[in-house]
Amino acid sequence: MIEVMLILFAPLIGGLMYGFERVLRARMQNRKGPPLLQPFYDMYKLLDKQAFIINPYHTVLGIMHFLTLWTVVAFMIFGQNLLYIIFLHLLSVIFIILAGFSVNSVYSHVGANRELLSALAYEPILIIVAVGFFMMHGSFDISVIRQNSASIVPLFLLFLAFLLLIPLKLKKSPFDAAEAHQEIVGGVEIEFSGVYFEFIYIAKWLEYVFVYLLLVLFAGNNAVLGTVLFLGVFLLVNLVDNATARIKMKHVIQIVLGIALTLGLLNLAGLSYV
Amino acid sequence: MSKKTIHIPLGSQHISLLEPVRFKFECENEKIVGVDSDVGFVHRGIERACTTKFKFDAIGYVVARVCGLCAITHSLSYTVAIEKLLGGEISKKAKYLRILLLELDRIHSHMLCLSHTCENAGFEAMFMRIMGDRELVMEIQELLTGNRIQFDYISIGGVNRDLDVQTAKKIIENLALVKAKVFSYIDEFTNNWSLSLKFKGIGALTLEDAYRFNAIGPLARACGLPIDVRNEIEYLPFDEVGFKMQTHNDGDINARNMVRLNEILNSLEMCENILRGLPEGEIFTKLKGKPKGEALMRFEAPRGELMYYVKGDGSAMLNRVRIKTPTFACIPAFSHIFMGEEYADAPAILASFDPCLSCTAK
Amino acid sequence: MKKIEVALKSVRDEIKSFYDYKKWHFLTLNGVALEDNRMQVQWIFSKYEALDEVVIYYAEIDYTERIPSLSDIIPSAIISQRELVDMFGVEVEGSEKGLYLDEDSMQTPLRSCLV
Amino acid sequence: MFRKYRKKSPWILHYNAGSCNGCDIEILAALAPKYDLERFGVINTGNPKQSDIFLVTGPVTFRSRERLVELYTQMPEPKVVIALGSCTCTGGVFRDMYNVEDGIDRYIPVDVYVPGCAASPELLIDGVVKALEILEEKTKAIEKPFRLFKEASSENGIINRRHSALKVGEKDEED
Repeated sequence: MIEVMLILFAPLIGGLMYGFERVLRARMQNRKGPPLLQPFYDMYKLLDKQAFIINPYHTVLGIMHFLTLWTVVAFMIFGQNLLYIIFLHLLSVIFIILAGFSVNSVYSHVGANRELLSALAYEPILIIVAVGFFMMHGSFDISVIRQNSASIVPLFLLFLAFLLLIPLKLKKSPFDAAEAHQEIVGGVEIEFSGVYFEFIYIAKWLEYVFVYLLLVLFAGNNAVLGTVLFLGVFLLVNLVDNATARIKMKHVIQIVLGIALTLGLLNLAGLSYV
Repeated sequence: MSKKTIHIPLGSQHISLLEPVRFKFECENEKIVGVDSDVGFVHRGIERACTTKFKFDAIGYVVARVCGLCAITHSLSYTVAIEKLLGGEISKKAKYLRILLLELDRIHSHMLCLSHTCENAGFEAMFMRIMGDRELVMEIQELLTGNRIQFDYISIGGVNRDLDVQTAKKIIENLALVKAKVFSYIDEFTNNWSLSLKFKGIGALTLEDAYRFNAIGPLARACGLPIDVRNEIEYLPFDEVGFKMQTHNDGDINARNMVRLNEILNSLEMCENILRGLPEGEIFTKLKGKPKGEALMRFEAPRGELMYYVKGDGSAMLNRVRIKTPTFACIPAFSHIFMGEEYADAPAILASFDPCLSCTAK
Repeated sequence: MKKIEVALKSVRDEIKSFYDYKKWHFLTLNGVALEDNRMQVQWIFSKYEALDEVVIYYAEIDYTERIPSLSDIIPSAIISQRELVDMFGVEVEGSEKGLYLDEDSMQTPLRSCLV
Repeated sequence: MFRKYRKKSPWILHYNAGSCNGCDIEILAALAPKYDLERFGVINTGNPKQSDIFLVTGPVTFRSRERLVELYTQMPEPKVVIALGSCTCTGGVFRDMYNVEDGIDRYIPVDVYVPGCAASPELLIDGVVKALEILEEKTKAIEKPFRLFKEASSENGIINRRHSALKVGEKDEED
C-alpha cells in the first residue's frame, strides 16, 4: 500500500526537490529566490494555458516519455529488476528524442541530437553500475539490493562514475549542453506548450526521483547512510552547477566516457578478482 | 556522399541576445561554415532626424538615444564637435567631470559585457555575481547624474550637474569595493576550469586579420593591436589622469575578457585620480552663435572608436550628422571570426564582441 | 584634419597607393548632400598611434554616377558601402540595397536633407 | 479554478523591437541579485510558446514588425503585453522618424504601459506586478493583433502580412 502511495506521490516529491533546488541555487547566487512551491504554481498555471499541437506524434511522444518515466520510477519503488529499469528508462529517453526530431525546428533537432549523444555516453555506465550490483549481491533485483548491506565501499569507483552522470542526467552545468538555454532554448522541449509542456516539466521532476533512487541503492539497507548520501550529493551537484560553465558536447563525451567508463571498468575488474 | 549542412538561425529574438540581430549559421554538424547576418532591425533614422527634426542644441540628447550603453560617448562626441564649430573653450573642471562619467560608463558597460559572456557560456552564478556588483557603479551614476542609464549629463558648454563633496566620498567608497571585486573576477576567469574550456582558444582573431579588417576597441586590443582613441586625441587630458593602454596577444575570448578587466582597473584608477585632483571652476560656459563649417570628432566608446562628423551652415539646423559607431565597423571582422567555430560557442563569442546593434543601425 | 580632393575615376588608384593597412586605419565612408542634386563622398582615414591625424579623401559627384568599390583594398569598407547605397540611393559597385531599409520605408532618406 | 495560480508563475518573453538597449539592460539588472525578479516566480524563458508576459521594448521599426506580431501570435492565451519605456508606449524621442511605427499599440493590444527613459528596474517590477493582476482577470478568448491581420491576403497559400499591413494602413488614413 505504502508503495502505491509513494508511486502516486513520486512527481510531487520530485517537484519539491526541484523547488528546493531553485531556492538553494538562488541563495548560492546571493538572491532571495522563488517560493519553495514554485514548481507547483508553474504546474497549475500550465494546466490553464492554451496549448498548441504541432503534430499529433510530437505530443503523443511527449506524453509517452512522461508515462514511461513514471513506470520506471514505479518499478524502482516496487523493487524490480535493475536491468529492465535501465532499458525502460532508455526507451523513455528515445521517446523524447523522437519527439525532438518529429517537429520541423532546428533547435529541437540540435537538442535531440545532443540528447542522443548524451544517452550514448551515460547508458554504458548505467549498465556497468547494474553489473556491479549484480556482482556484489548476485541479483539484479532492487529488492535484493535493498535488503543487503551498504555496497558503497566495494563499489566506490562506480559510485564516483555515477556521480559524474548525475549532472548529465539532470541537465546541470557543466554537462547541460543538451538543454543549453542560451544556445538552443531548451532543445527538445522548445515546441511543447501549455498542458503538453506540463508532461515534459513533470518528467523532469521524475528524472530527479529516478536518479536519486538509483543513488541510494549504494546505501543498501542502511537508511541513515542513504539520507546522508542523498543530501550530500544534492548539495554537491548544486555547488558544482553554480561554479562551472557549460562545456561542449564533445568534452562531455570525452569526460564521461573517458573517466567514468574507466572508473567503472576498473571497479568491475577489481570485484572479479576479489 | 556530399555533406549535408543545416541552417541554424540565431535571432532576431533569442534568449542570448538583448538586441534584434539575425545571424544565420550554415553548419556542418554544429561546425559553422557560413554566416549570414542581418543587422538592420533597429534602424530608426536618427541621422535624418538630426538634420530635419531637431535644432542643433537638442541633438546632444537625441543622439544619446542611439544607444543606451554608450549614451555618454555619443552625446560627448557630438557636443565636442559642436563646441569646435562654435569656437569656445570650456572650463577644465567640466572636462574632468566629463572624463569621470565617461570612465564610469566604461566600467559598467564592461561589467555588463563580462557578465553577459558568462551567461551565454552557461555560467549563471557568475552572471548574477557580476550583475550584482555592477549595481555599485549604477548607484554612483544615479547619484552623479540623476538617472541610471540615459543620463543627459553633458550639454553644449559644460556639464549639467556639479559634484558635491558627499557624492565624491560615496564614489570613492564604491569604487574601492568594485576594485576588490574585479581582482576576484580576474582570479575566477584565469583559474576556472570550465571557463577555460569555453573561452581559451575560442573565437580567435589574429593580429594580421585585425589590421586587415580594421578591428577596433577591445576586440583589436585583445589581438595586440594598440588602438585606443584615448591615446590619439588631445581634447580631453587622458594622459594627465593616468591612462594606460591595455593589450593582450591571444585574440580569443579569454584575451578580450582580460583586456576588459584590465581596462576596468585602469578606469577605476583614472576615476580616483580625477576625484583627487579635481580643479576648481565653473562647470558651464555659455557658448554663443550657430555652428558653421565641418568638424570631425572621435572618442573611445566602451566598444571602440566612435566618430561624429558634423556639418553646419550657420543656421539652427545642421546639414549633416554622420555617426560611425564601433560595432558597425567591426561587423566584417565578426563574420570572419565565426567561420570554423562551433555553434555551441556562437552565443559566447557573440557576447564577447559586446555588440551594440542599436548603435550599428542607428 | 586634412582634406584631399580626388576625381572619382582615380580614387581607386589614389587610395591604393596611399593606404598602408598597418599605418592607416579606415574609419568610414561618408556621404554629404550638396545643392543641385550633388553629393560629396568622403573616405576617412586615421593614423594609428598618432595624435589627431585624420585624412579625408573626397569626391563630388552626381547621384547618377557609379562609385567604385574599395572592398578588395579595404575589406571592412563593404558595410559602409552598403549603408551609402541605402542612405543616398547611389550606385556602388558590388553593393546591394537593403541593409537597413525595407521596401515600404522611405527611400534615399539622406538625399533630401537640404530641403 | 487554476486562475489564482496564474499570477504566481509569470514566465517572461522579451523582445527588443528597436530600442536603444537602455531598457533591455534594466531587464537584466532586474533579474540580478539587487532586484531579483525571480522571487515572483519569473523565469526569462525566451520561448514564446511557454510564456505569459510579453515584454516589449522599443518603438517598432519597420523590419521588426513582422517578428513582433509573429511572436505575439505564438504565445498561448492568456497573455499580457507590457510596453516598457517611453518609446515603446508612444514612440518617444523617435516619434515621426521615417523608419519607426510610434509605439507597439499600433500592432498588438497593450495591457500595461511602463514609462521612463530608460525605465528603471523599480518601475519594471511595478509593471510586472500590475500585469499579473490583469493576467488573473483575463479570459482565454483569443486576442488578435489588430492591424496586420485585419485583411490577410493569401498568395500561394502564404499569408502575405506585410502587404496586408500596408493596405490596412492606407485604408485607415483614408477613413
